[in-house]
Parts: sequence; structure tokens; C-alpha cells
Amino acid sequence: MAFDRFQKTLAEQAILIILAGLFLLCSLFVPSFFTARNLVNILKQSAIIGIVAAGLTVTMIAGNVDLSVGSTVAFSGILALLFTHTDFSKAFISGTSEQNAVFLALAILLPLLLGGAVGLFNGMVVTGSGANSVIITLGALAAVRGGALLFSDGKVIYGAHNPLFDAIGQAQIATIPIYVFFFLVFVLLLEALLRFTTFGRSVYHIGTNLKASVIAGIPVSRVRVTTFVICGFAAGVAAVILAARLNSASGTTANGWEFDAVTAVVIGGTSLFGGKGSVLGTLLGTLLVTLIINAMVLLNIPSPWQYVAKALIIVTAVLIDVRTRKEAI
Amino acid sequence: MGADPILEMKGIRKEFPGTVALDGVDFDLRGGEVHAIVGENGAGKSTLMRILCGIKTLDAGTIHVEGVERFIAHPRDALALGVNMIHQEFANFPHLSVAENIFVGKVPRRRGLRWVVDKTALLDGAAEMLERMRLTLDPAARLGTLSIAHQQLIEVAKALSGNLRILIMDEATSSLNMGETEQLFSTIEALKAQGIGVIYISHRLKEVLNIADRISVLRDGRNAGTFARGSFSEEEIVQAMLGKKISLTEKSSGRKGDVVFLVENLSIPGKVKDFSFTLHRGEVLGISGLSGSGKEVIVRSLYGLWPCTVGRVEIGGKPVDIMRPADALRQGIAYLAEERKTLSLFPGMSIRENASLLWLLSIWRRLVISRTKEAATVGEYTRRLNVKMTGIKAEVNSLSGGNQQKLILARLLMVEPGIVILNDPTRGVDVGSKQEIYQAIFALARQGASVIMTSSEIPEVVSLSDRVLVLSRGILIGELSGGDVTVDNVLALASRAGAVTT
Amino acid sequence: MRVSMRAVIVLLVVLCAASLAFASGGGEKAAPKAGKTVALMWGGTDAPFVGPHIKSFTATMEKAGHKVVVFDSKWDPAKQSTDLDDAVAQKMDLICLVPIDPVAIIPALKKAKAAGVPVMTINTEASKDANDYIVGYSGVGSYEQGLVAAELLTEVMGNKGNLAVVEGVSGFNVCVQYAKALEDTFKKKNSSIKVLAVQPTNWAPAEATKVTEDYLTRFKNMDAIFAHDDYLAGGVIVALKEAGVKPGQIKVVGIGGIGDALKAIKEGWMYGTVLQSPITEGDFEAQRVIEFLKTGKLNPFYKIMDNPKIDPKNVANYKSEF
Amino acid sequence: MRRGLARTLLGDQKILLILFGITIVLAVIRPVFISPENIFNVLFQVSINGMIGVGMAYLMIGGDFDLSVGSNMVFATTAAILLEGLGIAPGIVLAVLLSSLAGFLNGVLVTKVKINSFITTLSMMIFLRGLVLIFTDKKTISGSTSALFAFGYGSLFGLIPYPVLVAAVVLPVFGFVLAKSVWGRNLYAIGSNSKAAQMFGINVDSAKIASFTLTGALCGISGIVLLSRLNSASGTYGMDTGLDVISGVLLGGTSLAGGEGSVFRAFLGVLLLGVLSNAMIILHVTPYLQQVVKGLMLITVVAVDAYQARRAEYR
Repeated sequence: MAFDRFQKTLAEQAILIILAGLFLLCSLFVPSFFTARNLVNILKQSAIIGIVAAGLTVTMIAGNVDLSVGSTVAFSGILALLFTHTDFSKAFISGTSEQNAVFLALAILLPLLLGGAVGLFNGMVVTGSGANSVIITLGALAAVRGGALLFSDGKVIYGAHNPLFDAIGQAQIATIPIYVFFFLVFVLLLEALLRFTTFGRSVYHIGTNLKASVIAGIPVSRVRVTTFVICGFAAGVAAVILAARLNSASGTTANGWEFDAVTAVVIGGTSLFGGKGSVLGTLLGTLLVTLIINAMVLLNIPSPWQYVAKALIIVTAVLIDVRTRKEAI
Repeated sequence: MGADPILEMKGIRKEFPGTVALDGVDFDLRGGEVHAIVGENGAGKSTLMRILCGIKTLDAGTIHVEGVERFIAHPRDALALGVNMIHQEFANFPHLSVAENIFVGKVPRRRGLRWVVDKTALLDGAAEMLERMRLTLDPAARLGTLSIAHQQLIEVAKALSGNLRILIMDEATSSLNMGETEQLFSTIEALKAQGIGVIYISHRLKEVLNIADRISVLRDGRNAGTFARGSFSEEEIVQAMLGKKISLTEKSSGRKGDVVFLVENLSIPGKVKDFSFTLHRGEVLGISGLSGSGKEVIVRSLYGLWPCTVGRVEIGGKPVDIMRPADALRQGIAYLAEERKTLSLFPGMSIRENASLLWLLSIWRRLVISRTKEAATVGEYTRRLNVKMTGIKAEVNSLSGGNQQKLILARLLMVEPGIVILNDPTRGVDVGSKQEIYQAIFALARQGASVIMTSSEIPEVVSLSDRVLVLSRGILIGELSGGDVTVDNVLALASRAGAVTT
Repeated sequence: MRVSMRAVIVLLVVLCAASLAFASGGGEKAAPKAGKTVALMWGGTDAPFVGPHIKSFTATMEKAGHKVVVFDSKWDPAKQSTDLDDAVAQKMDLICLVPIDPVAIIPALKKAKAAGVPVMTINTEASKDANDYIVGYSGVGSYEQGLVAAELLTEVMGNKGNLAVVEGVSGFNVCVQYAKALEDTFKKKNSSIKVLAVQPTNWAPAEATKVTEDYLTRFKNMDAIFAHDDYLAGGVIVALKEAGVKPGQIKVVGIGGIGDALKAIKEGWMYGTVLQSPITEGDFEAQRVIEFLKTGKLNPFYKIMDNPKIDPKNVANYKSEF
Repeated sequence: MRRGLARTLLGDQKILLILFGITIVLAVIRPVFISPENIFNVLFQVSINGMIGVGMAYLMIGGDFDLSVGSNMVFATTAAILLEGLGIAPGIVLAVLLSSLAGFLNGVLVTKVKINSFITTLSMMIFLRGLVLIFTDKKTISGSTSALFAFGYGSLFGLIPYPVLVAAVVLPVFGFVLAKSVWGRNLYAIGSNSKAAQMFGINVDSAKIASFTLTGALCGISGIVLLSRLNSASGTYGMDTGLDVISGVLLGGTSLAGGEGSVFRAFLGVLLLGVLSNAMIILHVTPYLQQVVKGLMLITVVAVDAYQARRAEYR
């Protein structure tokens, strides 16, 4: 999907129609699907992974992929919860109240920084060496998860139930958690970044034709690295929210999220080879996947059959999408 | 030459959504003749040939090959009939060896083990083909490592290697220099002798005139006359193509202003040695030479696309350091790359997005794009360069090659550069657009910008440049200016031996 | 920004060197002359239970002057069987193995026995057929744990009502055992407890939350939730809280007895759990190993830790140590 | 075709060098590393991923990849057990055929229906995983201890495990096919420029479908080898196989973009990963660190290789 309206809408409509169709079917035939609570649940269940997927979309439009997001969520989450602990802060300084405030701030900032740092590392290596991002970030996936396990000593890290911190994951507005709103805002922000800024435009140019972008004088390395940083940062954000919501994090947190995220992005119509895609599409893709699972649980389908059904639905969805767009995504 | 045609296409019609690409076109080809097809981009040449090769199917009309009506639905059918095409966009395999490229789709198989490639036969066959084309290349070499020109010649060898009755050459020489072109022509003569029919498509009229036995002109998907050799002048052809007279261009005065760009002792290991020059305001400076002279790498390195060592670089009297394109842009240098498809275009993105690229970068710090201003600027410049399009939101691939090139030129001009570097600005561009591009270049010079240009066509360099620097194997051999700028002088210098010591 | 690859490469090489140095350094614990070397083969070392277990196991062993080498089979039975071959090839004095899969490991065990390297299964039992090839088992009985959990459930549910299960991983041995134990108990007590649904979570609390959210929507009449471990139970409770469910309104039973669970029981969010302390267990098993290294045999062949149930009545007696 | 000759050698040598380096260092500080048992353990460990890696190489050179290999392998194991009733041999053959069918389906979806390999094979991965869970009823099912057993644990001259022998046959054979056969060379052409390949009369779709089917078949064979070792099957087997194999093959220098690579290089990559983890086990590196080291090594090797390749363009 490029920016110019008529191209964009077609591609997005496809997935939108599929989503709408499925939604309608579920509302009609799935017991207690179309209830306020369940709809909120679907949003909740999409939001956190959705933030990761949204960040990943930017990287993928630039023609790269970041498989280390899951590991980053784990590491950042551990970091966040450690810093909510006053006893942890005591390790540095006697935890007086204002110092606790400082540590609360750190609990939120450091995970984001870590995420950004991992992204920066991936970006530097990929752009610097010209290596394939899949293999590089596969390496990062292992390394970061290992790091997380080392750092947490293989234990589960619990939050200190610091009300301010927990609010990030638990405060609600009209029974809707605030992070759901944050998720939607985040998506819109990234979409705007891609659509209306020179940076965003460059992302599409680079994803479409790297050589030509270099010749045109786009600061290619800077832009590509930035896309990785955005992705890592998004993972950091997701980590903070998840940690605040569950108040626990471990080296196994977010195992395999990289897959779910990439799936959502690709279903959302972003090309695996870059140049095409949009964050809104990813939003729809994420909702689609969540909705499928949610519906199947509500239908009380035995879990093994859920696998089979999920697979079939994903293929069909993408198939319809491909057909409407007359091109393999 | 055989009198009765080996190919007859009658009443060929092809519609694409919205346009009629071909409207009842007739075309015939005799064995052992070269029949050229000329016409503006979008006149239908390529479509006609694609139909003949089975890449596209016709809506109406008949194709007779050697008197038998044939239905060509798939490339395989065409190949089976001995119809081979040398494609304008490279249809080659950079990862494969020269030999495998030549025999792709028809590799020799081992006797006994049909499913196994006969490596020796492959290499020998390839060596033989290369021999026939007087190319001294290693059949086992990886194609990607060869020069564009050699890759193009391999395309020809590819066609020769198969069962060949009809050879279609679509812009086969667009990336060849004169020497290589001569070589190709001698190959064509050999083919004629074997009674093979050649369909020759090129925008280089001069070539067409001296290779073709007959020339058919297409305009807007219809026949616009067929001329036998010697029965016409270049102007007539051009007129037939455009359907109107065009004034061939006059070089701009070439009065020099002060020095805007100075380069001393530019060296590129193994390619160029101590190349120095000055560029004056309002001047068109040509850099010429045979292939391997290093002219391309020089212009690339001037724009920061190729690592080089430089003694001194000054722009407007101030020393500058150009390490990469961004630096060059900041110094007001714009660059037009030689390969349109791979190095300049962003297929799948809109005309707007393709055009406004540099303009946006030039205001990089003003982050948010003002779509209205963008549209306005794009509109203005595309009008100025007379880019024919349905609208700036259309996909860039919907434009003809010539218009694409004009669009890219517009992209450069939008940032009002002080220095414009043009690397083969009219490669694969039709006559009409060529003229418009020339006009734009002169206009640029008149407005006080300076132009550095190089081209695979020496005549083009000559007809555009006020001054020409001639290189031979990486060494600056001489400089021609004013009246001395003639094709013969350039060739004379270019073929003089220089030696690069690294 | 220009990425200087040289810098990046230097950075990478430094990182590699550092971690390698750290690795070999961290890995090397010079064992005293007399000390024996024992392999501790966990299915995977990333699970929260495993970290503390390895720590206490190793601590006890090193106190006794022995050396422990930890294996990680990434929860892949195939890898575990080849890892066992590795351990055998390294001529360990004893191999303590946590079978990922009760059956898949048997052939490898045979081979180990053939090679004369003793293997003791710990923490999780292999299938009975394995007994000819191992020197003994010590740890907990997953099935027995399941029975205790089932007991907790029946007593809190009054032997009737609707139960939803938040499963670890479908097909994972422990989960299979739990399911079996529940089934048997309910049959024995011919209770009318109905299992509404079983949904896997990949042992991820976040998944447990999702699943519970959907359960709450789906089943208006859900009386209790059985989470396959306390970490999952934690995820369950998050969902309950968010849905505005009152503590105790839906009874939650888990397994493990982790700090958060004890807290939850005190607050009424959980009804009960089954204690399985990685620390005590690690020590318990290490003691058995030391015994074996001294005497060359294990008796009894089986030694299973008891898994006391923790419920509101006795929760005060337990302090959160992990 | 290969990259420029010099660089091919360099590329391969780099991995070989690392392999030699590790071997020598380990041989000195941990002699057990070069004990025959250990060597053949490593070879066995890489034999399964190696065989699947062959198929993956075919796919990636043609410009595709397959995430479903792990599930497909277990699928074969399960099928073989369930079909034991028909007698061992027929059961095995059928199981391998079923896996090949799954691969074939992947191929059809990718080429004819034009769904990209990621979505196609990801779905196939989930789908087969589901089938296995259904057939095994979420438990571990075991085969009647059978002749397979003798195979899985038997070894030639009591030294070379039979599974290794299988790989030792499969790899060279399909290495040769890829390097020399018309099909193989066509794959290189397709991966290099699939539009052009079509244009010059190469049957792109059937070539790709063939590679997918081959991968499926190799998964089937690996599944049988697995069965001969574990004599059981459950939905939890082979979870990471897909990514492990892909990273091995990538490490070997076969690009995801297609057009370059070879079975030999794919195997080198898989082997390096295998040797690396074995070395770290023998060095008694704690598991968490193993991951970190492995990841960083992967990044460094690939990055340096790519960097040199890029530098070479300016010559």
C-alpha cells in the first residue's frame, strides 16, 4: 500500500471486509461473543501484542524484520519490575520516598531505553554489515533472552505492587483499561509518522528500492536504524504495560511473540519484502487473529482443533486478501 | 535474402484497460533481413513484440510463421518456433554463470542421465557462443560480476544459442558503447547471412539507419509507414514517428562564467588516476571515453557513490568533502543515475512520491509533509518538463520510459541544484522525450546551473557539451572545447592508449 | 548517521569474547580432588521453577564437594535424548534427569545403562518401563500432586459444580498427569464436578489471563478454576480482578506454593495450592545423590516428597521463600 | 551459481575455520570432545537438522522457505506409530508419503494460490501441530518396541550410528542433484530472477512444488529416524526445529533472497550450530550463557561475512 488514497483503501478494505465479515458471523453464532465485556476483552488481548506488531510494521515496511521483539519484552519487563522494588533501590541508596519516586520513573524509562538499545544494536549491525535482518535478529533473539534469564537468575520477578506503576496496566476508564486507549493512540501516531512525515516517506522509498534511495541521497542508514529503534522501543512499551498488568515477569515472558507479531503484520497486508504496508493494516491483522482465538475459546472448541481451525482461517483470510489485491503479499 | 516472409503479423489488436495499445497493426519479416521498428515509447513496439514472444496474448489478428498460422500463448511456444527476444530490462540471472545464462531453459543434458546437466557440453557450448561473438570471457564466471555491456552481449548469445529463426532486439545497444555496438552489428550481419530474420528496435536512429534493411514506424498503436533502406531521410522518420516536425536542438552559447566546481587529483584504485578538472557556471561539461575509461566511476565518485581519494575539492571556492550522496546534495549537486529501473525508480509508488523525493529531503528538517505544497511543486515541474501522465497519484510504472526519465529529471530540478551530474541521461529514451530532455539541460545551463554529463553515445556528449574531457583507461587524455568538439576528435583521443598505474 | 562497520564488528567481537570468558569462567567450578561430577539434566532451564531448584541442588552438592553440570534440552524430548548421550560420553559419575517425555527418554536410558553410567530420574517420573534402566527416582509425583489439587477442588466445590482448567502445555507430561489425577479423583468420589473447558497457555501467565477473560465471558456458572501452576494462577487472578469478581467468588486452585500464591490465599483470591518448593526439592534430591555417590545405590528405589496442601486454614504456617 | 570464487572459498572457509578453531581448542582443554562417542553424538544431533536443512536449502535457493518442518517431522512420527498396524514397512512408507503430501500442499499454496511462504508454511505448521495433538489425544503415544529400535541405536562397526549413515547418504545425493541436475540449476535460476526464468521456458511452479515436496519427504524420513530413537510421539516434539534449521542454513551463507547457496554450505551451517552447543555443554557453560554466546556468535559470523561481501562490490 502506498500512500495515495485509492491504492491504500483497496488493500485495507480487503482485510477490513474479512474482519467485519468474521465479526458479524461471530456476533450471530458465537454465544456471548457480542457482549460489551467480550468486545473489551478482544481489545485487551490485542493491545499489548498489537503495540509490538505496530512497531514491527515500521521495520518491515523498510524491508527488514526484527525477530528479537519477544525477548526484548521479557528483558524489559524484568527490568521494569526490579525497579518497582524499594528493596532493590535500597541496594543502591536507602530508599526514601522521593528516591522511590526516582526509581518508579526508572522502572518506566529503563525498559524503554533497553528496548531502544536492542533496536539500535540490531539496526547498526544490519545496516552496517548489510547482512540479512532475519538471521541477525534471530541471533539477537537468543542473546537477549539468554540475557534476560541471566539477569533474572531464571526466577520470576514480582512487582512490588506499587500503585502508581500498577496503574499503567490496571487503571480503567469505563471498564476499558487505559493501555487499550494508549494502544490505539500509538497506532495512530505511527500511522501518521509513516503517512505524513518525510521520515515515513523515506521508509517506504527504502523498502521499495534500497539502491535508488541511496543514490537519491536519503540518509538510508539513519532511517533504517531508526525503524529498528522504533520497533525495539515499542517492545519496551509493551513490556512495561505487561509487567504492570501481571506484576510478574520472567525469562520466558512473551515466548514466541515475534511469530504472532509478524503474523499479524503480514495478515495486515504489509509485504515481507518491504515497501508496502500500513500500521492500520497491522491493527486490523492483530484484531483478526485475536478474534479468531477468542471465538474458538467461546465456542469451547477443544484446543487441538483450535490449531487446525486457526490455520485454516488464516490461510483463507490471506487468500481472500490476495485475491482482492491481485498480488501475493 | 529469402523473398517470402518468415513472419507475418496481420491486424494485431491489443487492448489494455483504458487504452488501445495496438490497433490493427501489420508487420512482416523476411529471412535474412533486419527490419527495424521505430516509434515513440507507448507507440506499441514493445507490446507487439511481447505478443510475438508469448508474454502477452493478442485480442485480435493473426500470426503466421513460415506460412503457418500459429497461436503463441506462452513464452515456450515462441521459443519452440525459434522466436527469441533480447529484452530491454535485463532478463538475466546475476547469480548464475555466463554459460548457464546462455543456456538457461535449454541446458544440455547428459546422455543416459537426462536429468543431469552436462557440464562439459554446457561450458564448451558457451565457449563456442562467446567465440562466435568475439567475446573473451570465462564461461564459468558469475554473470553478476560482468559489466553491464557484457551482460547485454550475453543476452544476445543467449538468443543465438537456441533454435533461432527470428531474433528480436529491443534496445539491445542501449548500454553498449560504440565499439561494442560495432561488434554486435557484425554479429547481426553474420545472422543475416544464415537467413535469420532480425527485428530491431532502438531509439538510436543513427544505428537504425545503418543496420536496418527496412524500417517500420509505429505511432499510437497504428502503422505509420514502412521505408526501405535509402528511400528516406532521418527527418522523415522522426516526422512519421511524432506525426509533426520537430526542431532539432541548438547548443547553448557555452560562454563560461566563473569556476563553481574544482576537483584535483581524483583517484580510484585500479580505475582512475589523478583526474582533475574545473567546472564553470552555465557550462555543460562532457566526460567521454570508451567503456573501461572510468567515466562512469568518476561521475559516481563525484556524487559520493564510489569510494575515491581526492587531492582537493572546491565548490564556489570553498573546500568541501563529499563522502556520500547526502553531502553532495547539501552542496547543491544533483545526480541522475544511468539505470532508470534499478537505480532511479520506485515502482509501485506514485508519481508524486517518485518526484518529490529530493524536494522533501531538501526540507528534511521541516518534518511534516505539506501535501498541497508537494502536489503544487510536483505539478509545476512535471508541467515544465512536459511529463505526460493521468495524474500525480498514478503509479509511476504507468508512465512510458521517456516520461519516467523526464520525471526523474524533474525530481532533480525541484531542488534547484547548482551542479547537475547526468550519467547517460537518455538511455532507452525515445526521440521526442530525448529532445525535451536536451532542451531541459540547455535551459538549466542558461539559468546559470552547471552540468556534468557522460553518455554511452559519444554523439550525444558532443551535441550537448561546451567542453569535453576525454579519458582513456583511467587517464585524462585531452580536453576539447568550442569547435573542436566533434565525434571524430573525441574518438581519436579516446582510442589513444593511456595506462593506469595503481 | 553513518554506521562504521569496523566499530560494530569490534563491538561484536568484544561482546563475544566477554561472554565467552564469562561463560568458561562462570562454568568452571574447580571441584576438589575427591569430588565427583554429576549431570543435572533439566528439560529446560528457562522455567521459573528451575532456576531456584538448580541453585539449591548445586549448593548442597558443592557443600559435599561435588561438581554439578547443568544441561538444558529446551523442552525438546529429541534433544534431551541426545543430550543424555552427550552426558554419557562425558562419563559422568551420576546423571540426574528430569524426563521431558515419560516414554521418549527410555531408549536413551537403555543406552546409558549399557554404557555403565548410572541415571537417577528426579522431579518428574518417567514411565514405569524406565525402571530397569535407572538407579532410582526421587522428587515429587506429578500424579500425586494432581490428587492433592483434586482433593482441594472437591472440598472447596462441595464435590459438585463447574470447573475450568487453565492448562500448561497440551501433551506435556505433567499436564497429562494432572488431568488423569483429577479424572480419577472425581470418579472415585463420584462427584458431579463438570470440567467445562481445558485451554493451554504455554505456561505463560499472560495467556492465562486471556483464557480466563474468555472463560468469564463464556461461562456464567463457573465455580472454580484449576491452574496448572501458581504462576498461571497469578494470571488468572489478574483477569478476575479486572472483571470485578469478588475474592472467593470463583475458587482458584494452583500448584507450587509460591509467595504470590500464599498472599493470594490470605487475601482470599485463591482457595489453595499444593506446595512444591524448588529449594527443598533441590536439596532433597541432592541428598539422595550424595547418598548414592557414597553407597553406590539408592534405597528406597522411590523416594517421593510429600506435597502438603496449603489452604486458608494452614497458610499461616508457610512463609514465602520463592 | 556461487558468489565469486574467491568469496565462496572465503565464505566457506570462515565457517570451516571456526569449526577447526573450536575443535582444536576443545581437543586441548577437553580431550573428551574428540572422543569417537562425542563426535558421533554431534554427528547424530546434526543428522536430523542436516537432512531437513537439505530441503530448506532447495527452498531458499528457489526463494522460499518452510516453517512447518518441525511439525511435519512429528506428524510423520505420529503417523508411523498409528499405522504400525499395517506392518512396519508399509507404515513407514505411508508416513513419509503423508509428510511429502504436506510439503506438496505447501508448494501448491505458494505457487498456484500465490500465498507467500511465510503465511502458507506458518499455517501448515499450526495445522499439523493440531493434527498431531488430535491423533495423540494430547498425550505421548509410543510404538511397540520394534526393529526400528535396533536401527535407531544400532551402529556400523559399533561406531557409526545408522541414523548418521542415512544422513551420510541423503546429503551427498541431494547435494549432487542440486548442483548438477537440471532441476537444481533451474532452482538457482528461479531464485536469481523468477520472472525471467518463466520467460525462458523454465517451469517455475513445478520446480518449486518439487522442492517443497522434497522437504516434506525429508521431514518424513527425519520423523522416522526420530521414531527409531524415541519410539514415541507427542505434540510437544520438534517445536524449535524450523527456526534452528533455517538459522543453520542462513549461517551457511544461503540467502533468503534466493539464487545462492549449496547443500554443503547449508550443512556446514547446521554443523557449526551443533558443534557450538556441544562444545559449550562440554565446557560446562551454564545454559543461560549458552544462549547468549550462541546468539552473539551467529550475529558476528553473519555480519562479518556480509560486510566482506559488500566491500567486494567496489572491486
